[in-house]
Amino acid sequence: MELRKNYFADQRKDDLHEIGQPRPRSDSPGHVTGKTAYFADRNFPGMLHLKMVRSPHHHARIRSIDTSEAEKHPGVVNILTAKDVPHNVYTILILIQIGPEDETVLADGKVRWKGEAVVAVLAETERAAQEAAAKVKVDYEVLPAVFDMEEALKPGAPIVNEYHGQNHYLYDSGECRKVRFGDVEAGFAGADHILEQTYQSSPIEHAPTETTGCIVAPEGNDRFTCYTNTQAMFFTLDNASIILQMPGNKLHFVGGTVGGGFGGKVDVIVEPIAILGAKLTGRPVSFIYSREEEMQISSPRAAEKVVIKDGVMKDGRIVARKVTGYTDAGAYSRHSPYGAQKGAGHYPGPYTIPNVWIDTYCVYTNRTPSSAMRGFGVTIGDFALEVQMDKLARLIGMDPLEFRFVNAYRDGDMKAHRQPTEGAALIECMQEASRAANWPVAEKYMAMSSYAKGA
Amino acid sequence: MAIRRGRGVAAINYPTGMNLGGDPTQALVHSTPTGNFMVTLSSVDLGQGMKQIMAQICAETIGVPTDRVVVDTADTDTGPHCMGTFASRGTHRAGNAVIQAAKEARQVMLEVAAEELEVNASDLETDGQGNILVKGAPQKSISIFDVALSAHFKRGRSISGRGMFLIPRSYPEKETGAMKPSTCYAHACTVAEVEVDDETGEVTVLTVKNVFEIGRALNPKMVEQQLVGGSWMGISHALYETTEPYYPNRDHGGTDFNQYLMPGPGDLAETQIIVLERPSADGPFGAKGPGEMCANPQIPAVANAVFDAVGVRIDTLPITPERILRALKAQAPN
Amino acid sequence: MALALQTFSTVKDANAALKATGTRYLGGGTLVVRAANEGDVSISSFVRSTEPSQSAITVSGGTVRIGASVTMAAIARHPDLGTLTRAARAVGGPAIRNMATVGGNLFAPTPYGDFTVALLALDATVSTDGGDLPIETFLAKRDGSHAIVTSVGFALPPQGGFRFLKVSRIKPKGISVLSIAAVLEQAADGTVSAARIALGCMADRPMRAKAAEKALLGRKLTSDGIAPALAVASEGTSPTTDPIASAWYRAQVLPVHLGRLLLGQVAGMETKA
Amino acid sequence: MAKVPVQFTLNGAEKAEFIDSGTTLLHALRDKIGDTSPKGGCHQGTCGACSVIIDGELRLSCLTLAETCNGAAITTTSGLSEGGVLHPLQRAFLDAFATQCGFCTPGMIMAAKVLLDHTPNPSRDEVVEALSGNICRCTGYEPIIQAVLTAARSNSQNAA
Repeated sequence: MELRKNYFADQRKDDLHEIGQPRPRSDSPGHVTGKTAYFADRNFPGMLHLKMVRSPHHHARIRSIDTSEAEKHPGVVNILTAKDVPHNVYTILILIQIGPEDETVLADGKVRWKGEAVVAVLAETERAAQEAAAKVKVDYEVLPAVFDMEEALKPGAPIVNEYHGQNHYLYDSGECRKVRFGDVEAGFAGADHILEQTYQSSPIEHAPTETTGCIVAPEGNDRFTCYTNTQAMFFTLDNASIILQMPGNKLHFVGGTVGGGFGGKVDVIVEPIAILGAKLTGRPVSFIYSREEEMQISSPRAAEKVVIKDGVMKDGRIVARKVTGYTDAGAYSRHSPYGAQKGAGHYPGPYTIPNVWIDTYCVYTNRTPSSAMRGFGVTIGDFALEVQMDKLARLIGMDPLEFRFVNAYRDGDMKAHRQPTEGAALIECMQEASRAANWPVAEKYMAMSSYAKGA
Repeated sequence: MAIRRGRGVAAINYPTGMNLGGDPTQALVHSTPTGNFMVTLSSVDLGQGMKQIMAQICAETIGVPTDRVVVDTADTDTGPHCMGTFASRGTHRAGNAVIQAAKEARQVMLEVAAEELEVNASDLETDGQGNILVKGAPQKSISIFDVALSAHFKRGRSISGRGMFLIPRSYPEKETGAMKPSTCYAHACTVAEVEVDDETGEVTVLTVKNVFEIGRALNPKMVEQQLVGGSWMGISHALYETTEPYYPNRDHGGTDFNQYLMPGPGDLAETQIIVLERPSADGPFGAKGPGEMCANPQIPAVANAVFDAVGVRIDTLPITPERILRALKAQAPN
Repeated sequence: MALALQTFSTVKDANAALKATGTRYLGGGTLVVRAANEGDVSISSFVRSTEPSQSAITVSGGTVRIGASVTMAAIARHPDLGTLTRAARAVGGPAIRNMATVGGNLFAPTPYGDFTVALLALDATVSTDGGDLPIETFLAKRDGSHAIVTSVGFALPPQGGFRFLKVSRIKPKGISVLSIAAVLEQAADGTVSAARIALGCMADRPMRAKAAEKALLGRKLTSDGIAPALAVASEGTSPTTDPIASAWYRAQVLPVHLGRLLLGQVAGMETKA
Repeated sequence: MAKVPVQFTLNGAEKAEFIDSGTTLLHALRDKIGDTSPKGGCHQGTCGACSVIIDGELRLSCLTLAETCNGAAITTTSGLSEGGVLHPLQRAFLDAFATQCGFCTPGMIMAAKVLLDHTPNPSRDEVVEALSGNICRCTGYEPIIQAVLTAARSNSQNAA
């Protein structure tokens, strides 16, 4: 890595003692000796293992659940269904007043994605829990499922999630989060070229080497300690408190040493049910995702569809940009309404465009609920924006890097979401990339600065 | 068979934090009797090294070497609230809270030192090595070790501080979308160079040259860790990763590390990392959040490089050999 | 039923134990222990045999016999089996190769079983307590086979006469897009006098590319010479679709990779050695 | 449930336990013996986090039944540093900033140790091959490869 101290030297003092120093990480000696304690590096006497019975169907009504054979299985201590969960219908962003509650801890009457948790089995060993789980009988009536976002948004599509009533999240602004800036149609009308393109992604897994999980131990005083690899301690504690209808002072969360997260461990999935298991049995409970569960059951990064329509002038100026973004939330909201909204705030990218129209939708389909991941709400949008930029440059016969200089935002430029640009550095990054990659651009671009024009 | 070469560029920015939800983190700092400092948090270290960075931030602020700071996190019985580790917020939000707490503790520390040295606290400075000196008269000094002992056993003072950093929630305006989604932005530009096998659609990323502007590299080696790993993940996203390879068809989702594809150690691009620092107005020592954005620009840069190489646009991620081959076959045969 | 391991000193006794329901033969563990870990409750007992002959490699008079318990790593480092190093190293990473056995590989479902593709091209004989079977017959019947495989035997191909290629997305260790093994004999003028070509991932188990084999006879290994073979390479295949690649893709690139293998254009390929 | 005896040496120390038949070595080490340095990242043999060295060979403890290790000599990452002095590989991983979350690190170090035990001066390709069964999601592998190459160099210098 090379630090280029010549840029922005006037804005920075480099006289610090500890900051800017490549100090060795205090946790590394534990990592290299195998002594770092992750949540699962604990073993409590009498610890039970929790295994989920999961839906084999993408969308189905549950006619009945029969746990009688499973209960008799040797080693089984308890079996939990929806009726055992005090506040079974929840949504995690309720903590910041983003509702409605739309997801079940354990399925109640219906499953909305293949892999949805239906019954929790608590047993003396993992093996006994697996065997008993195989003996739980669930009678399903399979329902039509919808996987394609366009299909889901059509009238008459199967309704994925009745708590929403339609297959998209309803913002206070309506069916989508909107950004309106300038007059996009006038911009298109005056443009030399129009280019409309569609970009698509599919779900992406965080794939941390340590799977999601927790171990819950009763403290013996009606308090429960939850050793967890959550990325957000109080967020998880507070949601568990709501789901379990237990005061927060009964819950004690210990974590902070995590084997990789990347956004995959903020969904509050394993902790509430494990605490409930510990509460009902009085014994420590371990609930750790298998790798298969981590890959297909834990929330992935959402699939997105992004439609970008641009008006561009022959001289390289983008004069109008309309973006319609669709986030495939899967069957439940989790963090997706936030991500789609974050996307609205991110478009049209780091460029100054006078006329902008953004609509971002959070769409429900019968697939694994998606959620946050590294670059949430932005990563796929950036893919779409920056491929579009390449196409626009080629459309008008301009060098793709120079084309970005023409449109790059600078301090003081008004963004589409009506915040003035501060602290911009896109131009300098591109100048340095031009040098590093031996990708020359015209001298006037190398002379540009992110500082406000005329400043 | 033809191996065809191309290059592509992408430039991006990235918002720090989750302003649209409201974004608080708290921290507590106190000294031990011998002048070591405890930072108490409920923030989570995912492996990115938050504990180390918080220690360096506290040390810088108090004026002691980093190894005299211990970070205690994340226990909800002891650590004050943190929203969580996501949205590139950890260093920025928790770092600001630690600075505030450390400043308050430092002030008490200087007051105790002032009493011991019989000077005004405002006349004192730290040397970063664990000593407090009188400005302009450095021979008049006291060690932080002695100050802490005095505070605990002689003067009955608690060298401690509370820190709170809150970005109030921004509510998007319904019709215009006016909002403040971030307080500061990191930036990046990547140039990727690829080879594409036009008979199989296989892509080899030869080089990625990444320039990142991250506000301030609080620990350059740890920044490098993030950026190198992130650059790898960006390439991985571009060419390999999906839990639903035939999306929106739900079949054939991978269930293990053999089926869920990520570049192996034999697939690595030659990776260059260049870092610029334009300090953010509200970041701890100017830092922004580099953890997420470092994995973004490689994706479009690789996509654009593939086009440059073989003249087909793959607008669907991941850019698999199959998608490239289908597009090549769909091209006019001439 | 809790899991259990039963160890026997002879294949005969192990075979007898395998008659009980819920039993699975334990080779290197890479398939059956994994299945049990993943919650396959149909497995209640692992059975293994420690009969020494299953761990032996013998090479004599141009004939090779490899015990079923021999690992991929043992094959890869055996001084007389240099021909097979590439195929043995195509399986897993280093740890897997220290565990995965020849016997297990014969049962590995697509896209695994790359070493078996090599054995199929070598026209190996698969031996069990109950007798010997040509590998092609064995593979066709393997789903119903309960007899423990004791060894595989084959004639060492002539110098430079064996070629192997595994195509994967991830390097150096990835599972197969496809794998190809070929045993070729060439006359003095370079024309192919005998050919056996085996394919992995082009069906639910390794298969022979017989049309391509036939089309190679009497042809030289040049672009023009192999063209008829490539044109029929996909005959009889029903490639698998999985997270790695679709059937369409596998079918499209099979002739490409077969052509490269036949022309010696594969990186690191030793066509002489 | 039938308990069976297992006896082996772990990092040079004799260990004897009664375990449930069919228990994997990974569970036996972590839950019975208390050596949690091998990690359970997949229990499928696809991540390498549970890698240990058995009689000089790299093996996956998640797919190895403990009973099959009777009489074996087992090495784990927790046994590499002696008297508080880090093994050269551990030192090199620290110096190269080759750990982030650390979960893959013990397995990586096992894979690297076996390589260096057999090939003291490996090429980059040999290092890549040796690490190929171990997944890292944080680092992009390059710092790990560099750490192993550095450890090899420091070994050969010490030997010279």
